[in-house]
Amino acid sequence: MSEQLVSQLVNGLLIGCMYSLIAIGLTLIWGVMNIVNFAHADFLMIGMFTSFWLYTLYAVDPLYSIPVCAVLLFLLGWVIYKFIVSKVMTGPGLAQVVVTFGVSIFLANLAVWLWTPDFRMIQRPLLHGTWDFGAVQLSVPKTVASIGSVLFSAGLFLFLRMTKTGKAILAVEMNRTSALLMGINTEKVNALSFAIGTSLVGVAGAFLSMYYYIYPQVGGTFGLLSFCVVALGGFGSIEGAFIAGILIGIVQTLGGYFFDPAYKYAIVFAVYLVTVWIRPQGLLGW
Amino acid sequence: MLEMKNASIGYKGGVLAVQDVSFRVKEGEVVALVGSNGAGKSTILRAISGLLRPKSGEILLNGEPLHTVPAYDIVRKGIAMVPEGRQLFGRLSVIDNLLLGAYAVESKEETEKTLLEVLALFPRLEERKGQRAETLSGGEQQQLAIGRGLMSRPKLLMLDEPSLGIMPKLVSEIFRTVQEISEKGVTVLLVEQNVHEALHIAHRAYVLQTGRIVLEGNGKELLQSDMVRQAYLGM
Amino acid sequence: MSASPCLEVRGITKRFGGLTANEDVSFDVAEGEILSIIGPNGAGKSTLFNCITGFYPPDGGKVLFRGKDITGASAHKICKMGIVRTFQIVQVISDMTVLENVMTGAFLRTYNNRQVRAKAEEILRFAGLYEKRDFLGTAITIADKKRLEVAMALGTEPKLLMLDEAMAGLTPVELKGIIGLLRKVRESGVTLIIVEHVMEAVMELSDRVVVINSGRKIVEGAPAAIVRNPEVIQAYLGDRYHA
Amino acid sequence: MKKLAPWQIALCVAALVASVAFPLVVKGTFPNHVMIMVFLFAMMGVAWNIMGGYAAMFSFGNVAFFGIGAYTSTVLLMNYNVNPWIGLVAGGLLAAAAAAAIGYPCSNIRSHYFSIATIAFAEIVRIQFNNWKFVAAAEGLSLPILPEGFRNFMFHSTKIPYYYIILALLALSLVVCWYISVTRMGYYLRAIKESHELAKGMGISFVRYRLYAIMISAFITAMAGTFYAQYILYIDPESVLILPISVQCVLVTMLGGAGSIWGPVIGAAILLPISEVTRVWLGAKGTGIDMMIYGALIMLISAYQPQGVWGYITSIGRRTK
Repeated sequence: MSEQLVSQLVNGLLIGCMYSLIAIGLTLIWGVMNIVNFAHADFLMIGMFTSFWLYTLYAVDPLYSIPVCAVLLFLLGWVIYKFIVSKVMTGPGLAQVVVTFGVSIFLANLAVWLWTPDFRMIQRPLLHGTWDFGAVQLSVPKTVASIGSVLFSAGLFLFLRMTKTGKAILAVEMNRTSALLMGINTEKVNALSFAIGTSLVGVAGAFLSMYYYIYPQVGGTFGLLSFCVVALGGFGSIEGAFIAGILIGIVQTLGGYFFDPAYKYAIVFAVYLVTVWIRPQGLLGW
Repeated sequence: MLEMKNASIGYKGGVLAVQDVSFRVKEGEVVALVGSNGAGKSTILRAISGLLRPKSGEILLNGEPLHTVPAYDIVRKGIAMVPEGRQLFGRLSVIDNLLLGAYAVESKEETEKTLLEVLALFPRLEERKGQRAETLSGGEQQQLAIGRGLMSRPKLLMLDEPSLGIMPKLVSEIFRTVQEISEKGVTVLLVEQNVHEALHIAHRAYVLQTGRIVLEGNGKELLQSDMVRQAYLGM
Repeated sequence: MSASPCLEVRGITKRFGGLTANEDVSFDVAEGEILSIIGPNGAGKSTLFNCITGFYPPDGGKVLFRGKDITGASAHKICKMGIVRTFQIVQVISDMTVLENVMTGAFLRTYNNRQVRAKAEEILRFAGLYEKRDFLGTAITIADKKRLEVAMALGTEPKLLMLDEAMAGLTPVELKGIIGLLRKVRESGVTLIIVEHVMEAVMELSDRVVVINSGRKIVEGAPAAIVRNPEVIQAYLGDRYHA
Repeated sequence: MKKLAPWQIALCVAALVASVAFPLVVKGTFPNHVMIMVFLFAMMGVAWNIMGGYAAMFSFGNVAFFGIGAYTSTVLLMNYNVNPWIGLVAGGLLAAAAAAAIGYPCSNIRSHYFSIATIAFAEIVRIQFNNWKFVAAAEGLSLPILPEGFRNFMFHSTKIPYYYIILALLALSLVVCWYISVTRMGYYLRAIKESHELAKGMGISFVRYRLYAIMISAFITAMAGTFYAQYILYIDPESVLILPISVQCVLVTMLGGAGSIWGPVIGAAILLPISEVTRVWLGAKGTGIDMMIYGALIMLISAYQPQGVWGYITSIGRRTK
């Protein structure tokens, strides 16, 4: 293997970890509520801007913004669920599909209105530069962000498997009626899952702000890719989303390397189409 | 203990599934609701467990209204339901299913004690503790569903069609278990299509037909009644 | 009765993973006959139904319809050939009226709207649902839904009608009604296979009964002989037929 | 199909008369432009409704057909001097062919997986056009200026002919949609929407009817694309191949009421004026406040009036009966 290929693979792995963290929140929301949250990546954008303004106004490094983003986006998610999404839970299917589009358009343009459509960047984050491993050079912020993503993903996984609340969330996901009969307040579980999902994507935003451009429409591409990740992994499957995220990161960089960088996303989408053609329920779906 | 008074229950936008039904369950009894498919038996259980709300009439538990309690709090009132078709958490382990049954129980020690009791009642579940619920056989799944219901230490256990989809031989075993549970002091409300078996173990029974109670009485007496014999036992 | 059977089922086997739902099931259905399939829940009756009607491909064995091999053909093609089925859980199209539901079935044989409507109305009269033709599919009683299912199936002009528990959960009066309807269907020249739990209906309607237990056929014969068969009593009927 | 109530017929006739008379009464380019956009998106909503409303295939990729329509007629006109009217049909056919090519392998993909697949498809098309030298990639194509006239499908001095052309195209789409709903295909699509199992059991090939629905939807959407190209006279991937256009198709249908013939028309009549007017009044400075209001409206309508406006009107009709 050429050195370049190895470094492409590593890069794909790193960006893939970010995709995983973004997508597990989305798949959690879908699994519990059966709702595709089209505004998911706009919460990512809000996380990035939160981190940016904390840095610009109060000189707080993105690394320290992570808990702030987590809490802020948790609250935002809770509010959006309570006042908007919960209203369509018993409504017609199409309203469930469309409502989050409204949220998405609203949030993205709120950002345009407040902060203009300009591209920004955090100039000198605490973590910068590269680590040199001979053939492979690792960008420090990217690597830390990816390791952080894996940790947060693992955290969610353990939370769901090990805690009583986590198991209640899984129970609602598998059988809402039975969960009610067990005494689980399913409405609360919905709100909690939505808030956890947005909180995780907020954390991803803080990580991403260390090395990525920050602008109101940044959600666009990330949103499309995270849908692909979730669907590829199988809607509702946390493990599936995690694996598919890394897979898509690698497909994207290798596709760009072997073919044309301009087509890297097209290749990702094509891989999705071929996968669901063969396996209509995604990789780990049921 | 439990009383339903002149309740009419229907699904959203649909016709009434149950009309003007009244019945009571006394402490320590096994009461069976029997009747054909679509007669409204399951609807009654769903209303008691809060999944449906009666359009009129009331449901009382020890004299207090139950039909205003949210569904997720019913179990905290001491009522557990074993739903039709078992409705397990398929991708969770047997033990996780049981522990979720005790979700409403605050005390950890109590839950552990109950768990041991339930596993003693169903030794098969002990053997399969770590397995995913969906991999169990039909009979084992029904045992798990009943076990999960018992985990909340209910005073009243409601069973919806426990014999549905179970091998004939296991059916009598299930009914024996129900009797055992009753002997331990748990009141049982049973909905069954298997009229014969249900009437055998029930102290009292109500016969439903198209949403109304048409007959009530002692289980063994009903078994001898001409109407039941004709309509449900095909004799 | 014509010489060649309407349906021949030859050694049907179907597995799901490690579970064998049907093993080597064989039987014939003669033209114009009413055959009942009985057996305990989970014995594999519905799987057998699905294998015959093309919903599952069988893992082994053959299905011949009027001498033609239809094994593994897709469900809609089998329907077009003249085998139509109903479902265990009543399925009607909820945002259509009763008439439109039957019309949907009747569109199988012709595009012509007027003909389809006329035929659907005729079938509704036949099935005793004409007065309820403008009700929504969801707004009628269970008994009427079961009739509607039969009417929808008749719309496709079947030669063989297969009913999956069409009589479960009906009151004795409703049951009499639907038994009468099925008799009329048979008189109009349609062969019937019914999967049923309601023994009175089975006894009254069927010419022959096939008993399935844990995926295998254990016995077949005339209804009167079946209920006295010790194997059947043990596996299925239990002591309720001792009397 | 249920017969229309007299008040509904009256409403339709009134709407028709009003739309024909509108440009004769209201002068000025802006109102006419708004109405043209209303009809354009109503037409795309009608097309979407055939898939989404009747057969419950929620596509978020219809913009691909729109783009194919716009590009086909334009490329034919620029490179081969083909009359745009022929281009209109050619674009429709090409889009239908693309729909069949992508729809056939996707015929087993359901619900959300299908929705995401349509997005993936549309994105692949967008990326391809963005990098395709033959269609000038991201630069886009400016249509050659031809003499004004109906024959050339091009008018420079007035918008009124465009107005009547798109009105006619919308009327045509409505007739197609109505025709589908009263014939076998409409019945079959509704059966498929209810349950795949039921449909199969009644002899309905759901692969085939789903495919028909996608192809017809693609054809109509592509015609809308050609119209757009002839109307704006400039196309590039960022204006005719982006996700928000797909979303708009869904929104007008959902707002007006999916599965009803008039739903998309009503939805477009409400949504497009709001978005065009807010754009002109508030959006000139690029502040995003126009789209913010738009997003908030979508949010509130789906949360608090999810049956759509048509559902609301018919429920009033039922209550007053």
